[in-house]
Amino acid sequence: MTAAIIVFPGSNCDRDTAVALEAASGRAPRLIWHRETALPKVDLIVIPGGFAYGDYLRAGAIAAHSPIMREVVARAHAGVPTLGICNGFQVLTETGLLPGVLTRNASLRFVCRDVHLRVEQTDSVFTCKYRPDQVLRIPVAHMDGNYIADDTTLQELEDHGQIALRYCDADGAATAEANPNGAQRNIAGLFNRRRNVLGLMPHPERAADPHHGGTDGRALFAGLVEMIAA
Amino acid sequence: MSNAAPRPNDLMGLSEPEYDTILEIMGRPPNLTELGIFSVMWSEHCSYKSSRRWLKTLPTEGPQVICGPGENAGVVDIGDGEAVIFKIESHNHPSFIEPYQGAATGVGGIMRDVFTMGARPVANLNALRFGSPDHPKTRHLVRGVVAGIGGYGNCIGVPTVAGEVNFDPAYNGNILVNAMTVGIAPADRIFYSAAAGVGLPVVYVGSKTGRDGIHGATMASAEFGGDAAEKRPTVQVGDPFTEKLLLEACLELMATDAIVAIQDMGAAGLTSSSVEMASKGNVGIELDLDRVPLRETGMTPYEIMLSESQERMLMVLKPGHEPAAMAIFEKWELDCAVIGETVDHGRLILRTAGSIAADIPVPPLVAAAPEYDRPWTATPPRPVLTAAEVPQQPDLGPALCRLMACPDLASRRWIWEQYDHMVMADTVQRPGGDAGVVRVHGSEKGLAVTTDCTPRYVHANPIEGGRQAVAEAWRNLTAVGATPLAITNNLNFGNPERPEIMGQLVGAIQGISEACLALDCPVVSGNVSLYNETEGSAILPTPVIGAVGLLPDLAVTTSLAFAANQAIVLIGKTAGWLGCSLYVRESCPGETMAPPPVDLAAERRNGDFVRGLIADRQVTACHDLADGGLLVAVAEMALAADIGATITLPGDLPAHAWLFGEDQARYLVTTANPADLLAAAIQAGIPARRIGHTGGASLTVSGTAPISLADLSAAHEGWLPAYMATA
Amino acid sequence: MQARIHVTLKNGVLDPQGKAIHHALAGLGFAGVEDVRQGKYLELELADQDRAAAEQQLRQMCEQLLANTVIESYAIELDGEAVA
Amino acid sequence: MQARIHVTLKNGVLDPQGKAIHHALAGLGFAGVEDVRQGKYLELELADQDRAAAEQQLRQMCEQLLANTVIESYAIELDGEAVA
Ligand SMILES: Nc1ncnc2c1ncn2[C@@H]1O[C@H](COP(=O)(O)OP(=O)(O)O)[C@@H](O)[C@H]1O
Ligand SMILES: [Mg+2]
Repeated sequence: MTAAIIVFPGSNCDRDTAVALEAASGRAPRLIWHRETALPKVDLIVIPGGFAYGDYLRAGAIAAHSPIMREVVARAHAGVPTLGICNGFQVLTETGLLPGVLTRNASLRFVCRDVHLRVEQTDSVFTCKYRPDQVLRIPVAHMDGNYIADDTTLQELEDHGQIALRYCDADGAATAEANPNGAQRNIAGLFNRRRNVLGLMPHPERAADPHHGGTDGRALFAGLVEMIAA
Repeated sequence: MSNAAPRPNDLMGLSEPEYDTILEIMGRPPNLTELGIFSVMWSEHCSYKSSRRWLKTLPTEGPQVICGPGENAGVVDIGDGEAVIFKIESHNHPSFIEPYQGAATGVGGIMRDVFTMGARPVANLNALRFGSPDHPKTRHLVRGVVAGIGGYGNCIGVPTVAGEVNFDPAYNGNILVNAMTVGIAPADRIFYSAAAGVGLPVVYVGSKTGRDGIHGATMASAEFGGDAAEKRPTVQVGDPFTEKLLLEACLELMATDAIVAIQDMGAAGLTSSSVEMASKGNVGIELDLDRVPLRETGMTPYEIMLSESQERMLMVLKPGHEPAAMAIFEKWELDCAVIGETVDHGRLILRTAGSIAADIPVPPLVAAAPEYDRPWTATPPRPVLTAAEVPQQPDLGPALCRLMACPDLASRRWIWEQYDHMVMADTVQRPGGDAGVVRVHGSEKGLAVTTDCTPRYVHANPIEGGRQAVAEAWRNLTAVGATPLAITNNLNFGNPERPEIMGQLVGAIQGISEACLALDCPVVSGNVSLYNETEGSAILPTPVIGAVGLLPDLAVTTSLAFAANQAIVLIGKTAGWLGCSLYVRESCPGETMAPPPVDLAAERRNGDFVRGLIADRQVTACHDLADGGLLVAVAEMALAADIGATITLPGDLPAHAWLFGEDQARYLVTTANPADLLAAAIQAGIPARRIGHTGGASLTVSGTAPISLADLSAAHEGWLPAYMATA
Repeated sequence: MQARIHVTLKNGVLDPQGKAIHHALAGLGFAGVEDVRQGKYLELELADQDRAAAEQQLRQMCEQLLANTVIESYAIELDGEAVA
Repeated sequence: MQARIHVTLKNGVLDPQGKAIHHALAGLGFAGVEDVRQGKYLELELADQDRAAAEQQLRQMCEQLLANTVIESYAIELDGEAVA
């Protein structure tokens, strides 16, 4: 599998994500600087976490207009698997590849901790290695993870199985207490209609090594490698 | 002497004799810009004039030390061709005036100190002291400082993995915000600040210069009067995004062969960075101020030289490397300019609009900086408090819950969850244990990091308190299995012109020195923050120790979380010392008497023994004993795992002295094999005693009612969020 | 030319920041505050140019970058006058 | 009564957000933008009351909470009219 990781000024999980991808695939991903206008032929595009352009104005807003993003959007439309983690998710909503908006956490504070996630949809290149309703423990670390969309959009997301992951408690119940940021319907991860684009707030690359204290994120990368090779 | 010219009314914080020295050096009255340069260079903050003669007494050497105090940060060998680079720094006054920006720029400043030496920062820590929770400003300050530290560190992408927080009315008008950064660099590619060589280009890179924080260095050395509000416009705003670009650009340039010397622009900005590079390199520097990237119009040479605008670096390059450097800076979208060159005449010459704005000989500007032997008086010893003088609390459960919920012991989760403590994906022990542990990227080695100080001990007895701060830091590293390497320190004290304050400083330094020698842990960097007073009332003396240790193999590390069905063994001698303990402070207000004595030889023996047990995989959990004593340590270990314990009382000590005494040099360990462990202790001559076992959902002290972990957890986790939620 | 841009949340979109400020004001004892909404405010200094062109440009800036029109609306003033 | 409050950075205080937005606008091809400053904008709905009292209260709110007067200034409008 050949993967490209898009690097903006202010990205800070590019290396972490590269490490997790390399561990899963045996191949170091290519880091693509945001000023590039062309992408090499790749099997996977990843927009990593961080604070692209300081998240000034709105999280992900300025990055969404970086030169490389025109190409990323085109590839995603053409069906290339595209993964946005945390800040990457914010960038994907700002480009319109995913619907809705990620706004300031309801607590108005940055939140960094483990959360539980329920796998809602396993029929995708990203989630194929998980079981339906499997409960994962993966960290979040963000200031703007509060997902908002209008009711029509939310209903469409539900109807088309586009909700990938929801915040839940250790037993899999999607309760308000288990929601770290106030996201509507406890949405933690979202697909586009075609399910080749996934945005998620939690950081699977921080739950990919026994030293992380958990490895529940690993299957996401392993699944991608398997599906793309197939 | 050239006293003919009238003296300026405003000596910018310099004394009359200091001004006379300047006249002698210059052979004429200095102009405003020159006086400003002397003023910041000779401020307490930059010149250490009150503390220098005492700092010289600190032990700074060891086979592991690559570079001790004197550069931007200390450098220590960690093997395999790598070095750890670290330092701590205060941003107390700015954080009191504007907590968010003050704390944020404190983090930014200390990170620059570390990456200017070639290291990629891998961990941040913060040591915080706030006023009484009841004080009307405290909540606002806590909220702002924590948000500011997180705001900066999270954005730049360096995990904040450890720290400490205390509350005491002595900090009501003068909080402490000390930030520490730890970085890793190739041991053969460390960058220093000596600009050796003439005719070399001097390059400015980073944010443009504005009128931010002019005279911040002198402000950091001034006592707060009632007019603190007037000093407001000097506050700087941090831009972590630009710092991230500066970090990446510097590391990228450092991978080439272009840099001769590099120095961040911190306190006293362009002045101290250029003077330091020239002085260390035994050269002069000429700067063309018209080429400095400016954010505002009409800035004077004085303002340009004294500006403390953040996120800026000054470097001296090898000739011909400018284009390559500029290409890197352009890629990272940073402002940059060649603003001058090194010269052989040993002077700092500043030009603007074709004329000379300042001309100062560098060697005396640095060497003639004042150094004082300030009068000091030793802190009088306090009487010892006996256990018999301290009433027993009738109910153990409520007493323990109160203690676990007191501001100095309550969980800091509300704070560290606002810090990204996992970015870089190398965090192995998160905040909440004895030390933060980060993996050395790409290896199976780890670095353990901690900050510690118990100001109430230092206040009661500066020498014991200084020893204790080092000993506790050393213990915290030991408790995760790490070998302590070296320390950095931040000496936060009141007005050194008062002999009793100076006595605290002298005593604490003596204690620190003794402990460093006994524990083989040299000082490699540090910072001094004096004049922490408001209207004549000083803070508690707070010599914060930041320590770094090495874990050769991450597979053999411990945490404080209990495992089930293990024996609990107490290592170290318990005399039941209640003086200065939190138990006494929380249960019977009044004079708390003498703090626990620190037996450095016992610290060394017990710690080395515990580290050996961890290395031999004989223990399943480990925690050092500190604030609150034995029962608090047991409770912390239980809460970390949600596994209870049963503890026995000894016959030879009153229960409260046994459970809450704060005797030093002690650890709790758990093991499946207590007989072996106790035998090994006897063999080694280490006091060790089996005190109970783990299991269940409550904490039981024999003969008393069980305390439910749920209640303990609610008390411990509840205080800070509830406090911060009140308007 | 000076442009002033107000970016505000659309009606019905939850405003946690506004709510928190409202709550804090009440905590400080300010009675009679019925609602608080927080928005963004931008001041742009533009090179002198044709007013119609400037207006057109400002609208594009808002649509493309300055506002997220999924949840935000914007209002533009140019040299003190509202732009339709 | 409706109050509008603008909170802006004082002159000379660094505005990293404004700088980044400025840079982004240039990247999008918007020429002729000479400066961008970002501020905050608040709309407060107040219970009807004496105008002088409301003005006084709003000033206090700004001083105590809404503006960080160390680095920010504020301007208040009440029912569309500037408050001195
Ligand atoms: N300001 C802070 N930032 C990050 N972590 C903190 C902070 N304050 C406390 N902690 C963490 O909380 C835990 C308890 O702190 P403390 O009581 O000072 O520990 P110890 O007694 O072992 O020194 C430690 O893991 C420490 O790193
Ligand atoms: Mg400890």
